[in-house]
This record gives sequence, structure tokens and C-alpha cells, in this order.
Amino acid sequence: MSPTSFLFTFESGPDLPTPRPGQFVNVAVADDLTLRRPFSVAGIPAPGRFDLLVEMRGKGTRALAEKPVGSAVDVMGPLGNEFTLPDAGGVSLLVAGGIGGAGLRLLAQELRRGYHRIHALVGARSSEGLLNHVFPAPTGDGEVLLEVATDDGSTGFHGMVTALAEGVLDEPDAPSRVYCCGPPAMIAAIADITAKRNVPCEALLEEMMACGVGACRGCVVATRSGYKSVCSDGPVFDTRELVLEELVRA
Amino acid sequence: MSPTSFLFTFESGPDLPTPRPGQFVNVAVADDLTLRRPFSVAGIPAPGRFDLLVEMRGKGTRALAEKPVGSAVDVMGPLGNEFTLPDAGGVSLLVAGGIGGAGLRLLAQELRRGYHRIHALVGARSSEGLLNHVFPAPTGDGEVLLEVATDDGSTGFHGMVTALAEGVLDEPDAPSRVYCCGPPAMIAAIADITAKRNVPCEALLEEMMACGVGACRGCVVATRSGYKSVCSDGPVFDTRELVLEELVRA
Amino acid sequence: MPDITTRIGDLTMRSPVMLASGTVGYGPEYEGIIDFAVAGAIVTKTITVEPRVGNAPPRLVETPGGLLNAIGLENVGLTAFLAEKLPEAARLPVPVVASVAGTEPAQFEQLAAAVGERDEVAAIELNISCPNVERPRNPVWSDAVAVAEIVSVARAATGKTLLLKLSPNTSDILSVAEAAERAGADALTVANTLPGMRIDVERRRPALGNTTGGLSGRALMPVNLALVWKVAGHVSIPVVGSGGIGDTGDALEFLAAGATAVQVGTALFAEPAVPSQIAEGLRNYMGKNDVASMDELVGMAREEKRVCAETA
Amino acid sequence: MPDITTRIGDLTMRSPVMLASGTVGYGPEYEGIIDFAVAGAIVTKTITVEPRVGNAPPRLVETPGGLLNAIGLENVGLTAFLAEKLPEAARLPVPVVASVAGTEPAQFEQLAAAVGERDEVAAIELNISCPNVERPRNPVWSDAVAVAEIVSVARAATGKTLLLKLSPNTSDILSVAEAAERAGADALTVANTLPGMRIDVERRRPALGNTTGGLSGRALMPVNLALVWKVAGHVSIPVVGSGGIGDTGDALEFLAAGATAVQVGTALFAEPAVPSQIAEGLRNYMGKNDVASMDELVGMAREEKRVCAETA
Ligand SMILES: Cc1cc2nc3c(=O)[nH]c(=O)nc-3n(C[C@H](O)[C@H](O)[C@H](O)COP(=O)(O)OP(=O)(O)OC[C@H]3O[C@@H](n4cnc5c(N)ncnc54)[C@H](O)[C@@H]3O)c2cc1C
Ligand SMILES: Cc1cc2nc3c(=O)[nH]c(=O)nc-3n(C[C@H](O)[C@H](O)[C@H](O)COP(=O)(O)OP(=O)(O)OC[C@H]3O[C@@H](n4cnc5c(N)ncnc54)[C@H](O)[C@@H]3O)c2cc1C
Ligand SMILES: Cc1cc2nc3c(=O)[nH]c(=O)nc-3n(C[C@H](O)[C@H](O)[C@H](O)COP(=O)(O)O)c2cc1C
Ligand SMILES: Cc1cc2nc3c(=O)[nH]c(=O)nc-3n(C[C@H](O)[C@H](O)[C@H](O)COP(=O)(O)O)c2cc1C
Ligand code: FES
Ligand code: FES
Repeated sequence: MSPTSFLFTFESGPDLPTPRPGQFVNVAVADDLTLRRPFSVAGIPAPGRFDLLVEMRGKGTRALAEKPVGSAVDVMGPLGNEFTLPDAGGVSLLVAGGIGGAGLRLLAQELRRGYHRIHALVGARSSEGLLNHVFPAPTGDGEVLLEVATDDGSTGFHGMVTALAEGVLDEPDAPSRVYCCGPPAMIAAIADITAKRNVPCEALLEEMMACGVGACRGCVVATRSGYKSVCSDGPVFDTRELVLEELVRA
Repeated sequence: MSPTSFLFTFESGPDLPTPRPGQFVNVAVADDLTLRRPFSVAGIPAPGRFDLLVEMRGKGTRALAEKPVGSAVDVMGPLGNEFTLPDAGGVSLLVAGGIGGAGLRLLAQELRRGYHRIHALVGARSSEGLLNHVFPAPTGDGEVLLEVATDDGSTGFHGMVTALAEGVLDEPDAPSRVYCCGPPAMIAAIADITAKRNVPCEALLEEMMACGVGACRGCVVATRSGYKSVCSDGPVFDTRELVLEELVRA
Repeated sequence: MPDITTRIGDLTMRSPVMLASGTVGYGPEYEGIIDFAVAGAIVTKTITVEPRVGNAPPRLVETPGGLLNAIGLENVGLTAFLAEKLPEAARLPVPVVASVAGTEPAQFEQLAAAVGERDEVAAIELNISCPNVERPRNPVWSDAVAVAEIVSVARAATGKTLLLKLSPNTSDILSVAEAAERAGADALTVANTLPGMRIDVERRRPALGNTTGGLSGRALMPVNLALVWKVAGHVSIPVVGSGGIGDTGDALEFLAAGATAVQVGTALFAEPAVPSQIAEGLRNYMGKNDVASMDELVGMAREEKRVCAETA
Repeated sequence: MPDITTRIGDLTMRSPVMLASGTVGYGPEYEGIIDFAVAGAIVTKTITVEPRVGNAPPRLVETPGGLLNAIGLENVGLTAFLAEKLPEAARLPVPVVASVAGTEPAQFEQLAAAVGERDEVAAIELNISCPNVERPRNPVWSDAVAVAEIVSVARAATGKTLLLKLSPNTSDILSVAEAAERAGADALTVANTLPGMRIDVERRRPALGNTTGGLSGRALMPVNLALVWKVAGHVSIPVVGSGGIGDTGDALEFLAAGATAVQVGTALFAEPAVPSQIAEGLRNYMGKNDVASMDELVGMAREEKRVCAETA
């Protein structure tokens, strides 16, 4: 997908319930690692199958990337809550930073299945990291819009994707809801931008996980009602619930 | 080679000195294991190449067996001392228990290169474990003899290979020297049998190793002159030097 | 089929494989994932008198062969535990051992009395060894007198079977163990996590919000096994092994060292089937090696036992 | 190219990467395999007054992510060390730190005096923390008074730079560290191995001839890193990190925690090039991250330092 990220498709068999947008699976990537690794379900190419879109970050993601095609992989899930799908019309704004596109891809597909209008903003440090091609292709009729931003200006808007988002939200006919996934600083900025404009916003958060089911309290984030676990209370949170300073600090 | 053992051939390139019979290499078999694993050089099929004959015992040997053909493997060696080759005529008796055949295979090849007469005794629990086929094939003229023993009698002599050895050493025209490799109890028995008959005997010993070069003192065996390290003082020892009770106890 | 029923005081367990405190929450979180029916007992998350919010994230970081956690005893507190969590846990087909921690002896007394009163509680584990909270922490966990006081007051407060969970971070575990036995502990869990840390070099700060955490997982296994060996040779109450147990082989090592039962924690995260695998594995081992009973298995690597077996 | 020269007392090292005692013998065993010229110093195998034959085998057993050893300080003794081993070690292109251990203070005094006299010795490491010998062992290594006495007599016996190697197996490392500093140690090596064991289930006995051994390797890393963090925040003499350091990242964590130098031990067994890799890796890191000096690197994850950097 990019020089450092891979798309995997898994046959899950009939036992796995169909994952919903926002949900993740917890994957046993290597015998010598203590913990599984969580990845958002990034697509459902056919019933009984699902995609993961994985960026190589450390030992676990490298081990996953090195597995031969056809390997059996032990997967727990789908886990976690899901994005709230719009019940009315209007445009949904999707803001993805870096590998954050993985967390929004199934959502984008699902929104399109329901004929919702979407506007995707995809950011990265530079053009190689851009994951715009994992989103539905823009249509001429404005039903699907897609813009990209790079920090170094190598492709698209030169600057942060958050600046793009701010612009879009200030246009007439602005999106009526926002979904975002990416680095904490980006999420905090989007939370701030949407709060100021009173636009509902949901973010998919990432945290180190152990149990993945709410038992160990290892994956918490600070919310206005105390620490919540990303695995079982999340990974999708209403951004108005998050304590943004703590999100960025942690 | 058997249901649980494998023959690997390595390209060592020109840098590795040609291993001598009895020497071993210390192999980095897997990233997640703290130590390398030592294996006897079990043949030199061509210059710049060497064979290892490996029995699956635990994590390390399993990892080695699972490596795809053509993998680059980090090898230290050749290490250790070597068997004393006969300087006169007579028959050399080779006694191999189980995977012990690996430690004697290069010796057998080298003895045949020097036109020495050899008599190999190969033992195993049962026929599947027998490694007789790794030794030079017996010849009609008595230059190469080969007998097998199994504990369960499934092939060859029904009983211990040590009993075979005792018989051979009591025959007229008995071998003038003995080389052995196998479980500690077998080595102790052969040491005893040869000592009683005053036949010189060398054994190749196995011990857990860390450094492989005599630095850590982790791989010692008890000898009459104190603890000696298998990696640098051995792995080949004159059996008269060994403290047999300690060998069996450890 | 070999019988692996295991008894510790009044706690009777189908198998010697317990689920370690803090790794399975209050139980229901793992319903449908862990097969509770094969486990000996579940030890619920340590509760305190008041609810605790726990430490600032990040709370987890992996280490080679292990895991550091700094949860900081986040828990619902005694009242909610008794009202909500305990009845839920009791629905699971497994005995419940309630883990409790106080900041001082009087709180241990209060907690032991309150949970001890409840029928759903099969036994109580006193946790004096969490490295991620201020109290009780070192020097308490390495102070035989302080530990004896905690055990005494809890002992007086309840007739339920009492386990005390020791810390591996002490230079003299035997005097603590001995004091606990004398003060009335029915069993000793050996042991909790070891203080450790990692640094996030990129961000130039400790990887955990709490700076240090507790090391668990396979990396810890040889350390806690050595402690079980030591303690089991010294006290006459049962010892429960904890620390890095991930498969049948590990469990056998702890049992052979003298542990009456084992607790599985961190290994559950990667493989929730570990308790079933171990229970099954122990039965297989006993069958294949003519080990007739758990009595014969427990301590089988100890000189005393080996001598008995050889002269029998 | 960033300068990684490192000083500890009178010991000047080309790099902060030292080779840990007991893992490289007296040096020549690894000649042609380890590139000594990139290492800061070699710490030779701990020697005692009399030669020691060491413990009964097996002396090694692997653990998840680690290694247990029970060598038992096998060494040639003081006389042969001075006559044979030291001159050989001195031929290598690296400063020699002589590690010594006595059974009581008087022996430490004798050893420090004897090796301290020799020009080939750049510094002395007092080893009070080997878990595989009877003395000095716990309770000595966790007893501030006993440790202070050892350091004092060694200090009086030699003007050479003195490192003291602490044990991680103590509940109160700070008072030991403090006592050692006051008694005149120039630096503290934090830390040695942690007692541990494994059981050979098949043979129903401990895997090691000596029953227990010392845990080293990556499994130990987070434990000793936490101790370095603690000790470096408490004393003002340099701290040398030891425990499971296997790559540049590990070394950076120890340095960031406040260690002035690191020692590599167990990692050498699998990869003798680790010291070169780390020396190179540190230079790269400093270059890429605009870290101008070792001074800036050491302790960079500590609050004190971060605050300084931010207000600078
Ligand atoms: C709900 C959820 C969904 C996720 N979805 C995706 C996805 O679709 N695609 C994808 O590539 N990644 C996703 N991640 C992140 C992914 O889990 C981590 O990149 C992965 O665990 C790193 O493993 P590693 O062994 O390669 O890295 P490690 O060697 O363990 O660590 C490398 C770096 O990654 C950070 N890291 C490790 N684990 C996590 C984690 N769980 N969350 C965040 N950062 C972590 C570490 O702090 C460290 O800086 C998701 C995480 C969560 C919690
Ligand atoms: C000089 C020498 C030459 C050897 N030559 C051969 C050979 O040619 N072919 C071969 O198959 N094996 C040989 N071995 C033995 C081989 O090193 C071990 O079988 C191997 O290290 C086991 O690794 P593992 O990870 O699979 O086993 P582990 O999981 O580490 O252990 C499994 C079992 O093997 C035993 N074991 C582990 N390491 C050793 C060791 N170094 N020596 C003896 N027993 C050990 C353990 O005690 C344990 O019972 C040799 C050993 C030495 C010292
Ligand atoms: C995430 C986590 C939380 C824990 N919480 C507790 C706890 O609340 N009370 C307790 O006594 N032990 C707690 N522990 C320690 C475990 O119960 C266990 O003793 C320890 O982790 C060692 O065993 P293991 O390696 O099998 O996990 C916790 C461990 C982990 C990993
Ligand atoms: C085989 C072996 C022998 C050791 N011998 C000594 C010794 O003689 N003196 C000493 O101070 N430390 C000794 N150690 C401890 C190491 O110097 C080091 O402090 C410890 O192993 C932790 O670091 P590591 O994980 O990098 O090996 C030994 C370690 C090993 C593995
Ligand atoms: S990972 Fe255990 S509570 Fe979320
Ligand atoms: S393995 Fe280190 S001395 Fe032999």
C-alpha cells in the first residue's frame, strides 16, 4: 500500500461475526512476543473474509509482514465498539493521518454502501506515506470527495491535514459529522476544531493492549468520566468525551 | 535422515577454515534464543561446504529445521579440538548412539580417505532412529564393517550398542582404537569397556554452550585434571581422562 | 483419567490451574473466551476499600519475553465489588478467590471481613505485593513484622481460606514466608511481579506513565520458580506458583518445585486456552509417566521426595 | 563524527560499551572474534585469592529471553592471574578492568592492593553480587554496613578507580548504593544477575548442578534498567548499566536512564559484534538527533535533564 504498509486479506471462516466499522481484531503475530497486536478491520472484500492494513512499526508488524501467504494466523475478534453511522443525510468528513486510514477504510466502504456522501482528507508526512488509494475513488458528482495533504508538500496540500479539515468545515454545505483516526496530536486538533464548530466527531484511538476484552485495564485513555479502556469502551470515542491534554501527553 | 533428524549442507565460502573431524560450529538458529547451538561438522561434501546432521530436540533445532532452503545462517567455527587420527594400521571402531552418528560421520569419511579400516557400530532405540546410512557403506573385503543395534530389536542386534562393542573388542584381530559419540551412559560404558581392555578410546561430548570459545566456563565436564571445557579443551576427550560417574550424573 | 483435583485449605479446585489476579478482571470480561470450567479458581482483580482510578497511561509496555504493567490497582472498590462484580463472577462455573489490598492493616481487616462473609467467595488472597501503588509496598513486603500484622488481623476477621501473595522483590523472602505462616496464612502465592521499567528513547522519557511497572510473563519465570523452590522447602503450608507460566512444561516445573497449584496470568493475553491446555497436559503427563496423584507430582524434583520415591 | 569517549574516574574509554565480567574470560579467548578496539574496556573474569574450580555441571540453562548460569566463579586465582592472564589481557587493544571477589573484607583488601599495583589494570570492579558462590552473597549484598566495609578497605588499599558491582536481588538498593558512595567507590555497576532456576522435569531435578543460577540476558533488562534509573537519581558517582543489553536501543535506554557507560555480557554469546554495533549505533543516533555529547545523552530521559534542555 505504501513502502511501509501492507494489505492482508484473511479468510475468517464462518465462525467470526462480521466486523463492523471501527472494530478491531487482536492478532497473535509471533510466538516470542508476549502480547497480541490489535489492528482495525480495514475492509470486508467478501463474506467470511476481512482485510487488515498494517504499517510496519516494530517486531510484531514485521513478523506479520514476513509471514508467507497462506499462513494460519490466530485472531481474536471482532472486538470493541463501532462508529455511529449517520441516520440522516449530509456529508461525512473522514480525516485520516498516516496509517489512520486503516481505521477508516471499512467505515468509508460502509458509508458508500448506504449511499452516504463522504469527503475524505488523507494526510501523511510525505507522498510515500499517503494512503489515499485505500479510500473509495472520488466521483465526478461530488458524492465522494478526496483531498490529500503532506507535511513536506510532496503531494497535494502542503501542510497538516487538520488545516484542510478546518477549511472544509468552514465552507458552506459543511460536513455534518466527522470521523478521524491518526496520531494523538491530529485527533486532538480535530477534536478541537469540531468542538468549536459544534460538529459531532468520533475518533478511533490506539493504545497498547494486553487482554483486548476490558479485563486488564491496560489500554486506558482519559475521558471526562474517568479512564476508559480502548478495547472495550472504545476504540471509537466521541471526541467531546476525551481529555485532550492527556491524550497528547500519553 | 530419520523421522526426527535432518542433513543440512552449508556453503561456507572461502573464509571458513576446513573443519577437522570432531570439530563443531556454533550456529545462531533463531533471534529469540539467547544462545547459539553447537553442531558437529558431519561431512565436507565439497571444498567450501559442510554438512550438519541435526536431530530435532527443542526450540533451536526446530527453528533450524524450519528455515527455508537457501537461508543465510550465521555460523561461528570451526571450533574445538579434533579426533586423533591413527598413525598406524589396524581397525578403528566407531560407536555411535542415536544422533551421535553426526559426530563420527566426518571422522569415518576422513579415515576412509586415508584407507584406514573401520568398523562402525550404530545404535538407536528403534529402527527409525538408526543413522547407519550416514556412514560409509560396508565393503565385501572387510575394509568397512557396519553393524546396527536397536534397544527394541526392530533392526539388527537386539540390545545395546555397547554389548556389540564388547563383543567386537573381544574378537581376535580386535580394533586397535575406539571413537564414540552418543548419550553419556553409552560413553561411560564404552570408556569402561575399552579401559578394561586397554584400548585407546576418544569420545565426543555434548554440553550446553554459551561462548563456544573457552571464555565463560559454562560447558565443563569433570576430568581427572579438573573441569575442562567441552568447547575449547574438547569436544573430543580421551575417555581415560573423564570422571565417568560425574559424566553420567550431570 | 488422572485426578488433578487440588485442595488448598477449604478451597477445592478441579485443577491446580488458577487464573491470576488482575489478568482476568472480575471474570465476565473473559466469558466465552476462557473455559472457566477447567480452571481451579479465578482470582478476581485486587479490590481496595475505595474505588481506585489507577495510574496515568501508558500502562503497558512489552519487554523481551515479558510485559511491564502499571495499572495501579484500578478497581471498583469494595462496595461495588460486593454489590455487582462478585455476584457476576459467582455465575461462572469456577470458584472465586477474592483478592484484596489495603493501605494499612485495618483495611485488610475490613476487606477480609467483608468479602469473607460472602458465600460466593471460596478463598481470599491478600495482595501486599503490587509494585504499582504507594501502599503497601516495599519496605512492607520485605518486612516480616509488618506482613505478620496484616495476616493476623485478616486471619482474625474471617474463617475463609487465606492466601498471601508475596513479592519477588525482597532479599529475604523466607522470613516473610515464615512470619506469614505463623500469623495464620493458609497458603502463600509466590510471587507477584518484579519492579522494572523501559524508556521511550524517541520521546526521552519512561515508557510507562507511572515510570516503573511490574514485570510479568515468561521472562520472570525462572526468578519466581527459584522463590517457589525456596519457600516450599521452608514452610509447611501450600505454595501457589505464579510468574510466567505459559504451558504444561512451565506448570510442571512449578509443581515439581513444590507448588501445590499454579496461577496463569500474562499468558492468557496471547492464548486464552492456556488453562485448558495445561489441565489437559498435566493429565497426559501423569498418564504417560505413571504419576498416580497430584501428591506424587507436587515436589517431585525435590531431594526429600526423590529419596522417598527411591527407597519406597 | 560524534565523540563517545567516556570517563569513569581515571578510566578513559573510547566508547561507553564495556564487556561484562565472566562473559569474555580474560580476553584472549575472544581474540579475533570480538573487535576489542571499539570497546570501552574489558572487565576480566572475577578472580579470587585462591583458584576456584567452580560448580558442578550443568552450569548453563536457557530461559525465555534469558540465560541462567551457575559457573561459581571458576577462576585461576590471584597468583596465576597476575603472572599469566593479566599480561595476556593487557596485549589486547582495550583497557583492562580487573574484577575481584573475596569471601570477606580482608580478601577484598588483598585483591585490590595486588591488582591495583599493576600498570596493566586501568580500574578495579569489586564483585559482591555473584549469586553462585557462598560468600559474599545475600545478606551481604543487601547490607549497607557490610558493603561499606568492603569498599572502605579496598579504597584504602589502592588509588585505582574502583567500581562496585551491586546485586538486583535486594529490596533496598539505594542504601547500599549510598553506603558504597560514602565509603569511596568511584562508580557503581548496576547490576549483576538475579537468582533464578529451572527444573528438568524429565529427570525430576533442578536443571543446574548448583540448583539455582543467575539470570542474565534480555529477560533481565527491564529489572536492571529500573535499578539504574533509581540509583542514578540518588548518587552522584557514575553508574554503569548491566543487564540484558543487546543492541543500540537497549544501550540508549540505559544511558538515557542515567548510566554513564554500559556493559554487554550475554548478548556476546549470540553475536560477538554487538559492541561494535552499539558503538556505531550510538554515533549514528547522536548524529541524527543532534545530541552533541555523551554528557547530553546520559540521563536524557530524566526529568531534571529534560527540564534543563527545555529551559536552555
Ligand atoms: C484499536 C487499534 C487499532 C489499530 N489498527 C491498526 C491498523 O489498522 N493498522 C496498523 O498498522 N496499526 C494499527 N494499530 C496499531 C498497531 O496495533 C501497532 O502498530 C502494533 O501493535 C505495533 O506492533 P509492533 O510489534 O510492530 O510494534 P512494537 O515493537 O510493539 O512497538 C513499536 C512502536 O509502536 C507503538 N505501539 C505498539 N503497540 C501499539 C498499539 N497497540 N497502539 C499504538 N501504538 C503501539 C509502540 O509504542 C512503539 O513506539 C491499531 C491499534 C489499536 C489499539
Ligand atoms: C560439541 C557438540 C556437538 C554437537 N553435535 C550435534 C550434532 O551434530 N547433531 C545434533 O543434532 N546435535 C548435536 N549436538 C547437540 C545439540 O547442540 C543440541 O541438540 C541442541 O543444542 C538442542 O537445541 P534445542 O534448542 O533444539 O534444544 P533445547 O530446547 O535447548 O533443549 C532440548 C533438550 O536438549 C538438551 N540440550 C540443549 N542443548 C544441548 C547441547 N548443547 N548439548 C547437549 N544437549 C543439549 C537440553 O538439555 C534439553 O534437554 C552437539 C552438541 C555439542 C556440544
Ligand atoms: C495487567 C496485570 C495486572 C495485574 N494486576 C494484579 C492485581 O490486581 N493483583 C495482584 O495480586 N496481581 C496482579 N498482577 C500480577 C499477576 O496476578 C501475576 O502474579 C503476575 O503477573 C505474574 O504472573 P504471570 O507472569 O503469569 O502474569 C497483574 C499482572 C498483570 C500483567
Ligand atoms: C556465564 C556468565 C558468567 C558470569 N560471571 C561473572 C563474574 O565472574 N563476575 C561478575 O561480576 N559477573 C559475572 N556475570 C554477570 C555479568 O557480568 C553481567 O553483569 C550479567 O550477566 C548481566 O548482564 P548481561 O545480561 O549483559 O549478561 C556472569 C554472567 C554470565 C552469563
Ligand atoms: S487491553 Fe485489557 S482492558 Fe483493554
Ligand atoms: S561454552 Fe563458554 S567455555 Fe565452553
